[in-house]
Amino acid sequence: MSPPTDTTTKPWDDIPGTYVQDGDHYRRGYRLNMLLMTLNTEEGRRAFAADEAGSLDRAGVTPEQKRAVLDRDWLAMLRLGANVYYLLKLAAHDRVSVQHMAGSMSGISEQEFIDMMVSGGRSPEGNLYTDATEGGS
Amino acid sequence: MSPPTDTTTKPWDDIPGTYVQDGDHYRRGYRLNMLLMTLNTEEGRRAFAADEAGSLDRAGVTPEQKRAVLDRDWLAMLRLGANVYYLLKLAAHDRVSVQHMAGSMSGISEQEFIDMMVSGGRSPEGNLYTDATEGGS
Amino acid sequence: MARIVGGVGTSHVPAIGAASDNDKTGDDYWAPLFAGYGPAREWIRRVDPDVAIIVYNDHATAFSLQLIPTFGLGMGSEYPPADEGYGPRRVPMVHGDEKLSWHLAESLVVNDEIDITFVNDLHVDHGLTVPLTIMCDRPEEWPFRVIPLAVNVIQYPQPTGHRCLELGRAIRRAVESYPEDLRVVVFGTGGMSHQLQGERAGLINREFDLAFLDRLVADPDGQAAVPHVDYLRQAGSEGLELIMWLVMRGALGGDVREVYRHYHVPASNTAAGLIVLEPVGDKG
Amino acid sequence: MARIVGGVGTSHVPAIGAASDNDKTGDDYWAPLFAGYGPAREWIRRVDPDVAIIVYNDHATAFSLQLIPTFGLGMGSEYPPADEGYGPRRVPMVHGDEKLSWHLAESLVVNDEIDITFVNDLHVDHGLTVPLTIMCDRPEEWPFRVIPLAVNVIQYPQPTGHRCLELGRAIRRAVESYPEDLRVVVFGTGGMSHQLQGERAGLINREFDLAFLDRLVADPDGQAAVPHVDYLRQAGSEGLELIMWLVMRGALGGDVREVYRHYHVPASNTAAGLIVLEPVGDKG
Ligand SMILES: [Fe+3]
Ligand SMILES: [Fe+3]
Repeated sequence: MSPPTDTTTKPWDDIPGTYVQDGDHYRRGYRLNMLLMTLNTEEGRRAFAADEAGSLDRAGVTPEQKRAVLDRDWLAMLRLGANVYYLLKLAAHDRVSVQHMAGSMSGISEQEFIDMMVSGGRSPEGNLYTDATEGGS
Repeated sequence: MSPPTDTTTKPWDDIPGTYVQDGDHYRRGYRLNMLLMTLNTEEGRRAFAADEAGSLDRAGVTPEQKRAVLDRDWLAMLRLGANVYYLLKLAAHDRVSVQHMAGSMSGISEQEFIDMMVSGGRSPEGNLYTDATEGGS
Repeated sequence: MARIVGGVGTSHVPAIGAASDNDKTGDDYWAPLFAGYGPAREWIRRVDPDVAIIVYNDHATAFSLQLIPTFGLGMGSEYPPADEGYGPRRVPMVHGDEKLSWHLAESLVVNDEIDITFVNDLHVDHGLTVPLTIMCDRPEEWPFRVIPLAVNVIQYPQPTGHRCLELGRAIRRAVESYPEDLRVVVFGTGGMSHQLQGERAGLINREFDLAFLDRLVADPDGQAAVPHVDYLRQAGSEGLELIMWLVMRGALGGDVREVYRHYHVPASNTAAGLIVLEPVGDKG
Repeated sequence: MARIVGGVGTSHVPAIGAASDNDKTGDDYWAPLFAGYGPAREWIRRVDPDVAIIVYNDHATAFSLQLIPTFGLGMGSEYPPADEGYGPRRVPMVHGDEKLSWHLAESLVVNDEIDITFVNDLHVDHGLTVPLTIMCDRPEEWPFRVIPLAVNVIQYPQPTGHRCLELGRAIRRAVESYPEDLRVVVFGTGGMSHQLQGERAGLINREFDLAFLDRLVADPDGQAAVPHVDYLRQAGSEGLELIMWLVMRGALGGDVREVYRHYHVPASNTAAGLIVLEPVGDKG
């Protein structure tokens, strides 16, 4: 599987801070996501916990993906092809919350993220288009 | 999975000597076919060859199915829910030919079956409807 | 003759299941959400269905990138709750209805040319079990049989909104042609607005969500024509799960009566929505 | 722009592959069958496709009763020949075309509402590799890339003939909207009349088979309307595989030119058929 580059424009390109699971993302993240999938079983979780680096090598992920996992750089993992539903397996394995992971990706702390959600969540205003002009595109 | 009985009439009921892989057949043969599926791997073939009866027990097939497999009663296996594509795995395992299996089901020897095929196969004449009146049903 | 006696649209946030499992439904954070579930629970007790067809998505549990069915129909007699990383939820076994599954498969494929994937061995994740918790609380056994219908909402290209609505309509025809006298409820699950990923994580769009509920009731064809990019943009990347509510809506036929609605922010990172619908002309 | 330059309908009997693999194609039994493959092999060398979309069925190899896709589309870069009981056939690796697979998936699901199952890790069995042998003999490497499209023909309910034809037409639209300049051939495989099971095993129906070939060329919509029970009855239980030829036919568009036809009984238990078609108006 050759690591793809996104060459075509897509209708969601102008949505800010959002990574869509399309064919390019699929191919980029295939091995990484399949590794994360192994965390669905007790056996897989034990194997990963015992030797994270070795598990990543055996899964054949790229060096950048490996580094991002070892560093728990959630945004980097996402950008390198991880899918959020698969990343949640790693959050579960680490016993960290969805708010921790989502906060990390959006550059705020877990508590700040929780507070934002309790206050009604991130507002659509200014967050629907990359150029921040509502209705643009 | 409860062993089903065929309660409804089906449009293929009047085709002679033919077992259709419908939902009833599926449910009846599920465990048996899944056991036959294991013969797709060298490991599965070795395990089956080493202990046929034990493999059948562990697969949870019915006593009738177990007996039919141990006896290599191909027609009985079929009637008890085996699917022909799965049975071919057992024929491959036994290193017997499709003609042997098909001959056994239709009550003739392998050589007779081969000869029948070389002469053009089993004729449709008289073989399309159970009542043998062409165009009936 | 079987008939569809109601429809439920509901979020399926894992944390809602965890709150129930860990006795936190009375906490300040969770109490308002669970309080709103009361009337829906009463409704389903009253309607007392024999079977629920639960339209949900698998979250990298039973399916992976190795194989992604657009529509996966459960054909089994039992669907064990799945291990999603914490071990399986300690909720009752989900029991199926094989005979109805086969009837659905036949009707969907032969009469309506829906290209179903038949799935027998299926561990069901929070996408299916959390809606059961929301509607049934914590019984010893689930009070009805369940047929899972897994929809691909994760991997682009997802089925169109129009296709989801048509699938629902085909389910209605299938149920109505089933000879047994069964009361069937259809669940559409997932959503509402939420985004778990990226710099924009945490997006909530109350306006979009409430408009979705209104149009789901009154103008399902209009809602079904909304392109997926609008969901991604307006309701967040995971908000696209809402297309599964269109399957439920299609199964209810033409006009519906809105029995109940509940909307609460937040449940974890998500806008939790719940709607209960009944087909007009049918009595529950 | 990519375009479809031809279609091949062919049986995929395992014994044909074995005869090739074991150097038996000159034997009295096999020589007449293989002699008839010559002109088709010449044709495909001349047409020289970049990609073949091979519509085939898996025979309890990659799929089992656990999970049965109606339509499973290969999304991978490599499809290894499968172990079906004797170890894998010693034929070349089958190489895919991921980019075209994703384009097909998108076009089929979004534009034509075909409910594809995306399959990445796929070992391909004789249903796919025997047609390659029939058309390409024994090369070091297969001379074109391959996209497998697995159709459920084993488990009732199978997709209707009409749906298969429509899938083919949707494939044509998908290919024609692909920006790269590719020459694509579509294979429909399986059949012709054969029954491997039951007291009626060995049924061959030459009249049905030849009429099928005629109508496939001249009246595909008429052939697509033939109900499955007619195939089961007339062409044998495994003769139903012929519906996959309708996918190929749909992909060729309106009128076609019959380039070549070959029919021989028996190949093992089967009537072996082969037909080569070109879309009218296109040059190969
Ligand atoms: Fe979800
Ligand atoms: Fe076949």
